[in-house]
This record gives sequence, structure tokens and C-alpha cells, in this order.
Amino acid sequence: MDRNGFSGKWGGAYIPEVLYQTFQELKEEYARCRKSPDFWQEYLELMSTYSCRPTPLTYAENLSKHFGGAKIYIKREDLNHTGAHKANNVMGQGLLVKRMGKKRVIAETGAGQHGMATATMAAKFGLECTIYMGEEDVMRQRPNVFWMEKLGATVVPVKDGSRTLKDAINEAFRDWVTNVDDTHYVFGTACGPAPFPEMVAWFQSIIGMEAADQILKYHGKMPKKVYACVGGGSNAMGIFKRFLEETDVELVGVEAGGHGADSGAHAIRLSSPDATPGVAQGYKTMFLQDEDGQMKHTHSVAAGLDYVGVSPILSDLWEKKQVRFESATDDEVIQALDLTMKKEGIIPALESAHAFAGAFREAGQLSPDDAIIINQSGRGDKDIFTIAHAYADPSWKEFIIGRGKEYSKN
Amino acid sequence: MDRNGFSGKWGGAYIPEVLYQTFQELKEEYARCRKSPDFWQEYLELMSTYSCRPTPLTYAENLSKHFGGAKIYIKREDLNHTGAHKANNVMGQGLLVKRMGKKRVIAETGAGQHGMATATMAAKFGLECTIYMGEEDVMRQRPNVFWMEKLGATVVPVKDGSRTLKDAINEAFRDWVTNVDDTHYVFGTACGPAPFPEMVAWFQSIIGMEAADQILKYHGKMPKKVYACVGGGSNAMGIFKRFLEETDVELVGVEAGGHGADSGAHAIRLSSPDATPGVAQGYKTMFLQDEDGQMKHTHSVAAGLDYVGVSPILSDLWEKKQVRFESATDDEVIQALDLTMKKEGIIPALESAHAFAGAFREAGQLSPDDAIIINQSGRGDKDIFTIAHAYADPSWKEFIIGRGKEYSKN
Amino acid sequence: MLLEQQLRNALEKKDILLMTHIVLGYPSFDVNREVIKQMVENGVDCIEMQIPFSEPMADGPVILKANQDALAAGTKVEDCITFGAEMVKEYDIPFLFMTYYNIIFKYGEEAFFKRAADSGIKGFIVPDLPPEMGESFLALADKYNLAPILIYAPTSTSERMGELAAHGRGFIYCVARRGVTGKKSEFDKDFDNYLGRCRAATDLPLAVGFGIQDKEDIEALKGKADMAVIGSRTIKLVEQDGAKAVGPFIAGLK
Amino acid sequence: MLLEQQLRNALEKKDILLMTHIVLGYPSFDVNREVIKQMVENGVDCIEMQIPFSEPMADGPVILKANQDALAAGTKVEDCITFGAEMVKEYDIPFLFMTYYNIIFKYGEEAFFKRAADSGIKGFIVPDLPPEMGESFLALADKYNLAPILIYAPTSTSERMGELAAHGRGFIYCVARRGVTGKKSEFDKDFDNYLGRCRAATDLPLAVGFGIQDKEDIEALKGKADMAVIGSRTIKLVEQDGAKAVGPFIAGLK
Ligand SMILES: Cc1ncc(COP(=O)(O)O)c(C=O)c1O
Ligand SMILES: Cc1ncc(COP(=O)(O)O)c(C=O)c1O
Repeated sequence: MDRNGFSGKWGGAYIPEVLYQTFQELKEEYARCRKSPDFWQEYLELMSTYSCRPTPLTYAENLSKHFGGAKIYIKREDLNHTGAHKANNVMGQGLLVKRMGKKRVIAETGAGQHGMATATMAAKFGLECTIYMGEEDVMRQRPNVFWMEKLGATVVPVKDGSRTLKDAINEAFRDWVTNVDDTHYVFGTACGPAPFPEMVAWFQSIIGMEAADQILKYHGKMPKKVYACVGGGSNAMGIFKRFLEETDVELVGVEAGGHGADSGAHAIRLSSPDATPGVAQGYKTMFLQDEDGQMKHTHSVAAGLDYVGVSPILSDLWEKKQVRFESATDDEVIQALDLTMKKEGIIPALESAHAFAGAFREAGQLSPDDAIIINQSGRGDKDIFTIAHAYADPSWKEFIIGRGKEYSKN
Repeated sequence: MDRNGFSGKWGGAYIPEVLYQTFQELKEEYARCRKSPDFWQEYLELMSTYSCRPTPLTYAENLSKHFGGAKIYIKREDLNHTGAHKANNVMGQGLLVKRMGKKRVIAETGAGQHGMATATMAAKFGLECTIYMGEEDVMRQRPNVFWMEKLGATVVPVKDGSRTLKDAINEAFRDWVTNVDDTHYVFGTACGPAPFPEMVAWFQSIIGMEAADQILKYHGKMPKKVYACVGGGSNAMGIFKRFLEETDVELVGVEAGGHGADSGAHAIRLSSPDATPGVAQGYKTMFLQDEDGQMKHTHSVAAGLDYVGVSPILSDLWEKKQVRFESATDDEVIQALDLTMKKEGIIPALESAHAFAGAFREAGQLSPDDAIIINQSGRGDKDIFTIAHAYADPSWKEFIIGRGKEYSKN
Repeated sequence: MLLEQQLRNALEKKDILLMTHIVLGYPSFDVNREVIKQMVENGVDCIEMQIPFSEPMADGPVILKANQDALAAGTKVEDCITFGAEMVKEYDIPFLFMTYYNIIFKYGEEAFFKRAADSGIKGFIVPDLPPEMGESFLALADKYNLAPILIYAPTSTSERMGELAAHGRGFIYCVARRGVTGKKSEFDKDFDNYLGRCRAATDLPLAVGFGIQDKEDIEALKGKADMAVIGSRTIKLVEQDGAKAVGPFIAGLK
Repeated sequence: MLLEQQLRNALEKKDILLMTHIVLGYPSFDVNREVIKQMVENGVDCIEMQIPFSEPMADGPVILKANQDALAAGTKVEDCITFGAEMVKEYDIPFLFMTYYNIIFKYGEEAFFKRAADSGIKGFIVPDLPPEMGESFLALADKYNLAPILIYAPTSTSERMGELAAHGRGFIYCVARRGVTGKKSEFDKDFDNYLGRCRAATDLPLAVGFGIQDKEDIEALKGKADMAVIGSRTIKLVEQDGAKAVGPFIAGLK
């Protein structure tokens, strides 16, 4: 990232003037933290006592045999407190907020995962907390809303635009410009105005650092390939960052193919020609937008990947061909999820299952001497409403109908 | 445990003759495993690569301040793979099954937690798997049933008796006597015929071993008290075992008080006079039974504590006054849960919240120089249907009603 | 007369004896009375009366349901003992109590033995009480001269059978197959081998139970076993066709 | 004539100028036409025409909804530019385009400046383009002689105001308070201090916007600012009472 927050020609900080000063403070505090070994030490300690770091690297023996190719290793971000890699970023920003002396945090959330993580951090650090969530996501992800409220957060349903993640981000910015003095906006992914992309990627880089040590310990050498799903790009950047130094490791980002690359109902920014460069939500990247620059509707079975933009750092790595991008459709993702549950007893989040789908396509082409790593960004049991729905499970429907009737009565 | 499987006068193996031989084999294999340092090493490796061991010990700073007494530490079994301490036992038994060469596992489950863990282990180890679950629990815990099925297990709803945990255990025994040659019954708690109580406690003792090291590291000395909820007794034995050696550490087991000790609707076996010695489900312990020896109905907001018996090892420790037993009512438990979520950003399972409730009552009486440990046996987000229901959350009800209507349409 | 002697006497007149099973209080003691009458009048040699228990771990669906319904109807252990005494007075064949150990344990072992002995009951079948767990139980059986019926299973090793024989009295209950009560058993080569092992391990009479349904099954046991046990089959019969159907059914087995 | 000069000329006849805001295509270009007519005829000195964008991050609920509805009605950037050109021809006051940076970026910066200059547009307000991000934008503004309107906020330090002044042309848009468009602002001591800092930082005319609702607000600004900006207020007025209500409202502000 250069002085103005660009990676190559991507990124920057396209922010209203009212936020200028707070971004200056944020950048300065962030720079101090990056320079201070104590800060990283404090971060590691927090993550190893409050969350479960280092998270394991699991050898997926059955899947490896099934595909008959590379040894498949799974980096288990699902075992983090709150169930996803989102905790890494949020707890890091929490430490920053404490240092800046702010008393309130806000955040956007799509799947609810980042909202849960932020509400959790706010409870732990004694901060006021407001979460913006598209009205449609509030409906889809009611369990997460319930928990956020129980954790003490106020959840505001956003009724504008497509009523999903990008609208929640806009609304969070509106809150921020209003309450900038005492409020920090905990951005949830490696997007948004600088320094967020770099800062979020930094906190998440703990994933790749651990994974590199672990794969050397178990496999004796670097993996051939590393796979991660790409929504905003934070879990991908988190695991990729360390491996960018290793020129023989191929990095593969898997985007949400939705109903297919040709369907118009997807969230493929980098691995299809549908996206073009643009500036929105405070940064420049590849966006799914029309010829006038209006953002399009996106679709994915995974709420956390259902987003119009992508990390500017990834756009840069894409352009420089340092990361290869693929996509997986909703159907492929459900299949990959199914196989992973049955073979390994592991339930990836729908988001993470994209990385699995991408890896499964290619694992057979490698040799058993090779290893690949799949980043399991989160756990799937949070997605019961979506997954059971996708399977059209009859007993699940019956259960919900029965409960609904019971609640209608009183 | 003596030669016949008794701890003091409790325990034993009251089993049908058809199981005699298989118990001989099990006891022998278990004895071999206990003697072999390699086995424990293999177990530790599995638990640190597939699950997240050692699980953290979290300092609950806000709760400690809130009560103004002892420093409160939380042992985080919720961060295990599948979300509870049940994984420790199940993965251990999985290794044993591999050594015995059996191809199929069965298990009972109440809350669904042990069923989930067993289905997970079976997927990982490539075993066939059948889970018995009381019909009432199947209805209460549909999400867990869904996941077990997706993990490849067959879930059999048990329609006999009170259609809850104890009936599921009977039914699992019926399966076992039928399929004894190729099947292992993965008992879910430190109950049942010997060697199960001791064996399950052994696998779970990893909790206390880690916790002792951790508290010495963070606090510099042993804790004053250690709290655990008591259903069958496996998480309690797991954390207590190591501390039994430390005579200055008081161990407190918290049972399910349900609607109150005088209500008849509870599952208090050791801390009320309602239970009497008995023999059922293969072992001798304190049971909630009538004067004829017929088992009573029990009640708890936490399905995993809703059980008529209790570990014979705990009955022995109770009799010898090495463990103190208390109970917490449903209402106290919901309050403790609420406080823990808001103060620490941590969501205990309803079962675990009993331990929190017990500890909260007493924390203020100690000094800040003292530490106490609460064993958080599992995470509460699995309990959304029960917890949201207990809170009578209106938006949750609305959400379920809406979903139900949608499903009724097609 | 002791149970074993009683059975040996009966065996002098028959190729194979017949033991039947009822669940006390199911569907009522009145029906129990009628069923036992029909059984005895049609030549049953021994009857095991099950005192219902809430957790009948070794029983299949038919007997399990009978246990539950008996309890739901309010059946008490005391009623069962009284009823047993009444039957002993009424009929000249040996009666046994079958139940799970907790019923006896909770009643008080010695009290239970005393009551049973006073009532003229001949022995106990307790499927969840292996001899290792039954030291005091076996001692009391000796003291009160009641037969503890021990159980062989196809999974029992010959060594184990020998151990069990040492503790058994009256007869040995040979479970025909793995599993619970109620399902049909195959009387094949494996079964013959198993029964051969049983015979070699003990001098006590051998009863065979689990899944015996009809005359054919009983014929197949002649010469190999001393007594056939009919369990779930008559319970189902009473459920479907009433107590009166039991007499003709039993008569038809010979 | 350049924007700044145009405004200074107007200021010779008035204590304070009035700038109004419309969202193009909301509810339709026809209504836009009528509203602008009423505004100009009733003495508005400058009009900012917002080209709608799907992500209007700095706007409050009223303008946000207007953006969305305009887009939903099919409003295109090209239509907006054409409409702007028509207004410039029709009326003698300066017109500005207000929009978010992506609209310009996606159109092509130079192409956009060229079209705007050809149409006689006087300047641009782009709330998400701070000068650090707008190097090429500012260079093109110079080249095409269009005024880039820079923004001051109460959170801007005096040093920052100085930097911004160096890049601004036409006037400086002083945001009256923290937050988004549409809510009432307080013109209190703090505000006076802030405006004092603004004045000290630049020689450009000062416009004050965000939350100005009525004559009273405008009176309060006299002598402190050069131009008052009315935004959401007229949009709400048109929604409630139709385009014809705008003329009397504007007339009543003086
Ligand atoms: C489990 C999980 N994985 C991945 C993502 C996508 O975000 P990112 O690309 O920033 O990792 C999300 C977002 O909510 C998520 O919850
Ligand atoms: C989270 C959790 N805690 C505790 C228990 C109670 O079991 P035990 O007493 O064996 O630990 C259960 C049982 O399902 C459970 O799921």
C-alpha cells in the first residue's frame, strides 16, 4: 500500500471530508501498532486465550484418498470463537479501538458472521455496539440477529437499495459521519477506504503464518496450492499473505458462481468479464456494475460472498497474476459441502465450501507427494436455515411448520 | 475402579450375558490403551489437529469485576470441534474402535451433542453409524438431527418410555445385544456399565490436565474452586480428575434444578434427597426413581442434563465428600447465560450455564487473590431453538411463523 | 421340591417341557389370571412372571410395551408378589419371577427373597445381573433355597459357560440368538453347535428362549434342549385375540 | 464567466445567495424542469443537479430514496448531462453537477469534463473525492475551466482547510455539521467558531449546506456565509405538495 492507500492502481480512500481527520488518526494508530512488537504480542495473547489460536491444520485423509491426488489439508478457522475467521480482524480492531479511546463501535454485516464477531468483541471490551444489516439478511439470518441482540448490540435493519451487505455498508458510513468523534467503524473485510484493506489483511495474516509453520511440520515442505473463498477477500488475504513470499505456491481464490457465470446471478468479480473497475464504498476495485457505474444485484447461496466489490489488494494481485481466480456455482458448493461432511465429519460454512469446491476440481491432478491447503473460513452449522432449505429437507420443513403453528397459537 | 468396575459401592457392569464377551474385549483393549504411552500420544495428536486442543482458559475480567470477588477463569470446551467436550470422549473411543477392528458404531443422544460428535467421528473414521434419540428430543433438536444425517448417520427416533435420553440408551443397548460382533456402543457420558465411566472420564481428563497447567501459568497457583455442570458427569469428571489431587481445591458440581428442588420437575440426583441408590442402564448409582424402583420423569431446560442417573464415580465422590453438589434452576440459568453473553461475549450452552450460575453465587465471597475455574462444556448457539423460546423472543417467533407459512405453501 | 427336581420329574413324561412368560399387570391382573389358567390347563410346565420395570433393557418391542403399559396402569411390585403367591397356591407347576435387578435391589434383596420364598416362588430370572454383580444375591438364593436362573448366550465362551454353571440352579436359560426378545430365531447348524457347547458346560436342564413361535420350533428343539420358552408370542396373541386364544395355542404346540 | 466571478457579481446585489439541489430524474425530468423553473423565477442563484448513484454514501434518507427512485425509473447518466445542457441554455444562473465519483470515473473523466464544459456546466461537487484521490480530476478541472467544489467539515483542522483551499475553485462547500444530508442543524457558538475557521482558511466564497430549512436559518447565516444551500427540504416539498409549491417556498426565504 502506498502513501495514499493504493495497491497498484487499486484501493485508496474515497471518503467524505468529515471522515478525513478520523482516518488520519486511524492511520497513525495503525502505523504505531504495526511498528510495535508489543501490540502483535498482545494480539496473539488475546487470540490464544479468548479464541482458539493457533487453529489446527487438519489432514483430510479420506478426501485425499477420494480424489487420489494431493494430500489435502484444511486450515480450521471454523474453530475460532464465534465460528469464523472474522474474529481475527474484529479482535485486532478492538485492541485498536481501546488505544484510540473510542467508546462505541459500529459494523455492517451480511451473513451475520461479522456482526456476531463485532457484538462479541464489544461485549468483551465494554463498548457500545450498533450493527447494520440489510433487511433481507435480517430475515435470512434471524438466529444471528438474535445472538447479536443478546450480546448487547443494537441491530438496525437497512431498508434501502438491495437491502443486503452493500447497503448495510453505506448505512454504517452514514452513522460514522454522524458520530465520528466517539465511534469506530469496524470494517468486516479487506475492502473499504485505506487503511482498512491492509489493516484487515494484517490481522488476518495470522492464518497464513500459522498454516505455513504447520504445513512444514506435517508435510515437510510448502504446499503446491492454497485455496480460499473470496467475498470481500479477508480470509483469502489472511491465508495468502504469508505464501506470497513463496513463489512456488500457487494461490487460488474462489468466487461465488451463484447460478453460473453466464446467468447474471452471481458475485464473480475477478474470474469473469462481468466486473469493471470502479469506485464505491470508499475504494477503487473491480465492481459488478452497469455501464453507467450503478452497482448490480449479486447472488450467492452464501450470504458472505454476496457482494459487489472485492479487496483492492486482490484486484492488484489478480492483475499481476499472483493469484488465480476461479468460481464455483451454488450447486457445486452444496456437493462439496456434502462430500466434506460425509468424508471428514467437518461442516464448512457455505462461504468456505466454495474453496473446497475449487480445490476438489484440481486435487486429483496433483501427486500424493504434493500438499494443498484449503482455508475453512467458518463453520456451517450457523447456516442451518440456508442449508436445510437448499437440501429441501422434508423433516426440517415439517419441524419449522410445526413450530410456526405453535407460535401462531399464542 | 476395582476389578468389577466399582468406585466405592457405585458402578459395576449390570449387563445381559450376550454382552459379557464384548465387555471383556473392551476392558482388555482399554487396559492396553491406558498402559501405552503411544496411545495417549496418538489421542493428543488427533485432538490437537482435528479438534482445537488445548482449548483456551479465558480470563473473564468483566465478570470478575462484576462480582468483585475471585478472578473467574473459563475453560473453553465450547471451542472443540462440534462445539462441546463430547468430542474428547468420542474421538478417544474412535481410536479404540479402530484398534478393536469394529466397523459400526451406535450411540444415544439427548441434546444431540453426543450424537453429532459420534456421527462426526464415524465420518472421520469411515464407520457406519446409528444414533438413537428420544422422539421428543428429535422434535426439540431437529437441527442436530439434520446435521447427523448429513454427516452420514442414521438417526432412529425412540418412541418408548419418556421418549428422551434414558430410553435412547435402552434402545442403543438393544441394538448392541443384536449386533454385538461388529458394533461398538459409544457411550456418551461417564455412566453405564464399567469400563465406560472410568474410560469416558479418562478421555475427558484432558480438560483438567490442561486447565491445571493453564491456571498455574496465568494465576501462579491453584484455583480455590472448580465448577462444572453435571448431567451424566463426563465434563465434570473431565475437569475434576486432575484437581482431585489438589486437596485445597474445592470441586463443585452443579445439577439441573429445573423448576426447583421442591417442584418434582428437575434432575437433581446428588444435591437433593429425591434420589436413591439403584441399578439401571447397566450400573449402580443414585437415581431419581419411585419407591418401587421405577425411574421418574426428569426436567431441565438443558436437554443434556435431563437424565435420571449420574456417574457412579461422582456418586462415590459425593459420598466421600470430595465433591460438593449444588443445583441451579432454569430461571437462574437463563440469567447466568444472559450476564455471560453481555459481559464477556461468550455464549455457554444451557448445560454449561448451570456451572456459571453456581459459580456466580459464590464468586463474590472470595478475594481477588483467588481464582476459580468454570468449565464451559459447550457453546450455546446450538440451542437457539430452546434459548430463543425461553426468552419468548417476538422477532424469533415471527421469523419462525413466516418460514413455516412459506413451507406450508409448497 | 426344588425347581430342578420338579423339572426332571416332568421330563420323565415328556420329550420337552414348555415354559411361558407373562408380564404382570398387563393388560391387567385379571387377564393375567385367565391367561395363566389357560396355560396351566393346556399343559405348560413352568411360568415366568415378569415384574414390570421402567427400563427393560433386554426386552424387545412387544414386552417393552407391555412393561410400560403395566406401569402406566399402576402396577406395583407388591401387587406382583401377592399375585405370584396366589398363582402358586392355585396351580401345581413351578412359578418364577423374572425382572430387572433394580426391582429387587430397591425392594431390599433379603426382603424380596423372603417374600418370594414364603410365597412358594421357585426361582428368579434377572437378565441384567451377571454373577459377578450378584454375590449377595447368589448367597441369599442359597439361603432361601430359591433357584437363580443363569443365562447363556451364543457369545458366551465355553469357559464362561463353565463359570456360570457353577452359580446356576434349576436350569440354564439359553438365549437362542443375539438380540432382544420377540424376533424369530433360526435353529441352524450354528445353533446346534452352540447348544452342544451349552450341554457340555453344565448338567443342569437347558431351557431355550428368544423367538420361539410355534410347534415346528419346539419340534426342532426336541432332543437338544429340555425346555422351550415362549415369550412375546403369547402376549401378541392375547393382544390380538384375547386370553381365551391362549389355551388352544398352547394345546396346538404339542 | 467563471463560477466564482458569477457568484461575486450576484453578491453585490444580495446579502446572501441561495443554492438549491435537485436529484435528476426524480420523480421525473419533467418535474425537474418545473421545479428548476420555479426556483430560478423566484431568485435562486445557483443550482446543483445530482446525477443519481446506487450507493450515495453521504446522503440521508430523503436524497437516498430520491437517488434510488430515479434509477428505478431508468434515469441514465447521458440523460442527466443532456438535461443539464438544456437548463444551462434556458436559464442564466450557474448550474453544477453533484454526484459520486464512480459516475465520473466510469464515464471516463476527460469525456465527462468535456461534455460538461461543452454544456456550459460551471463545476462539480463530488462528496467522496478528496483532493488526494483527485489528482487527474483536479488537473482536468483546470484544463476545462470547471470549478471543483471542495468541502469543509466541522472535523477539518485549520491546516486541512488550508490544503483544501489550494485546490478549490468557485466556492467552498461548508458542511454545517457531522452527519448526512437532511437533518436540521444548530447554528450555535460552535458553528460560528467553525465558520470563522473556514473564513480564515480561504478567500473563496463560503456556501453552507446540510440541514437548512427555512428563512430563519438563512437569516442566521447572513454576514457569516456567502451562500446558503437548501437540499432535502425542497425534495420533501415536491413530494408533499408538488412542484408548484417550490416557487412560493423559495420566495418566502427572502
Ligand atoms: C465464514 C465466512 N467465510 C468467508 C466470508 C467472506 O468474507 P471474506 O472474503 O472477507 O473472507 C464470510 C463473510 O461473512 C464468512 O462469514
Ligand atoms: C454442552 C454439554 N454440557 C454438558 C452435558 C452433560 O453431560 P456430562 O454431564 O456428561 O458432561 C451435555 C450433554 O449433552 C452437553 O451437551
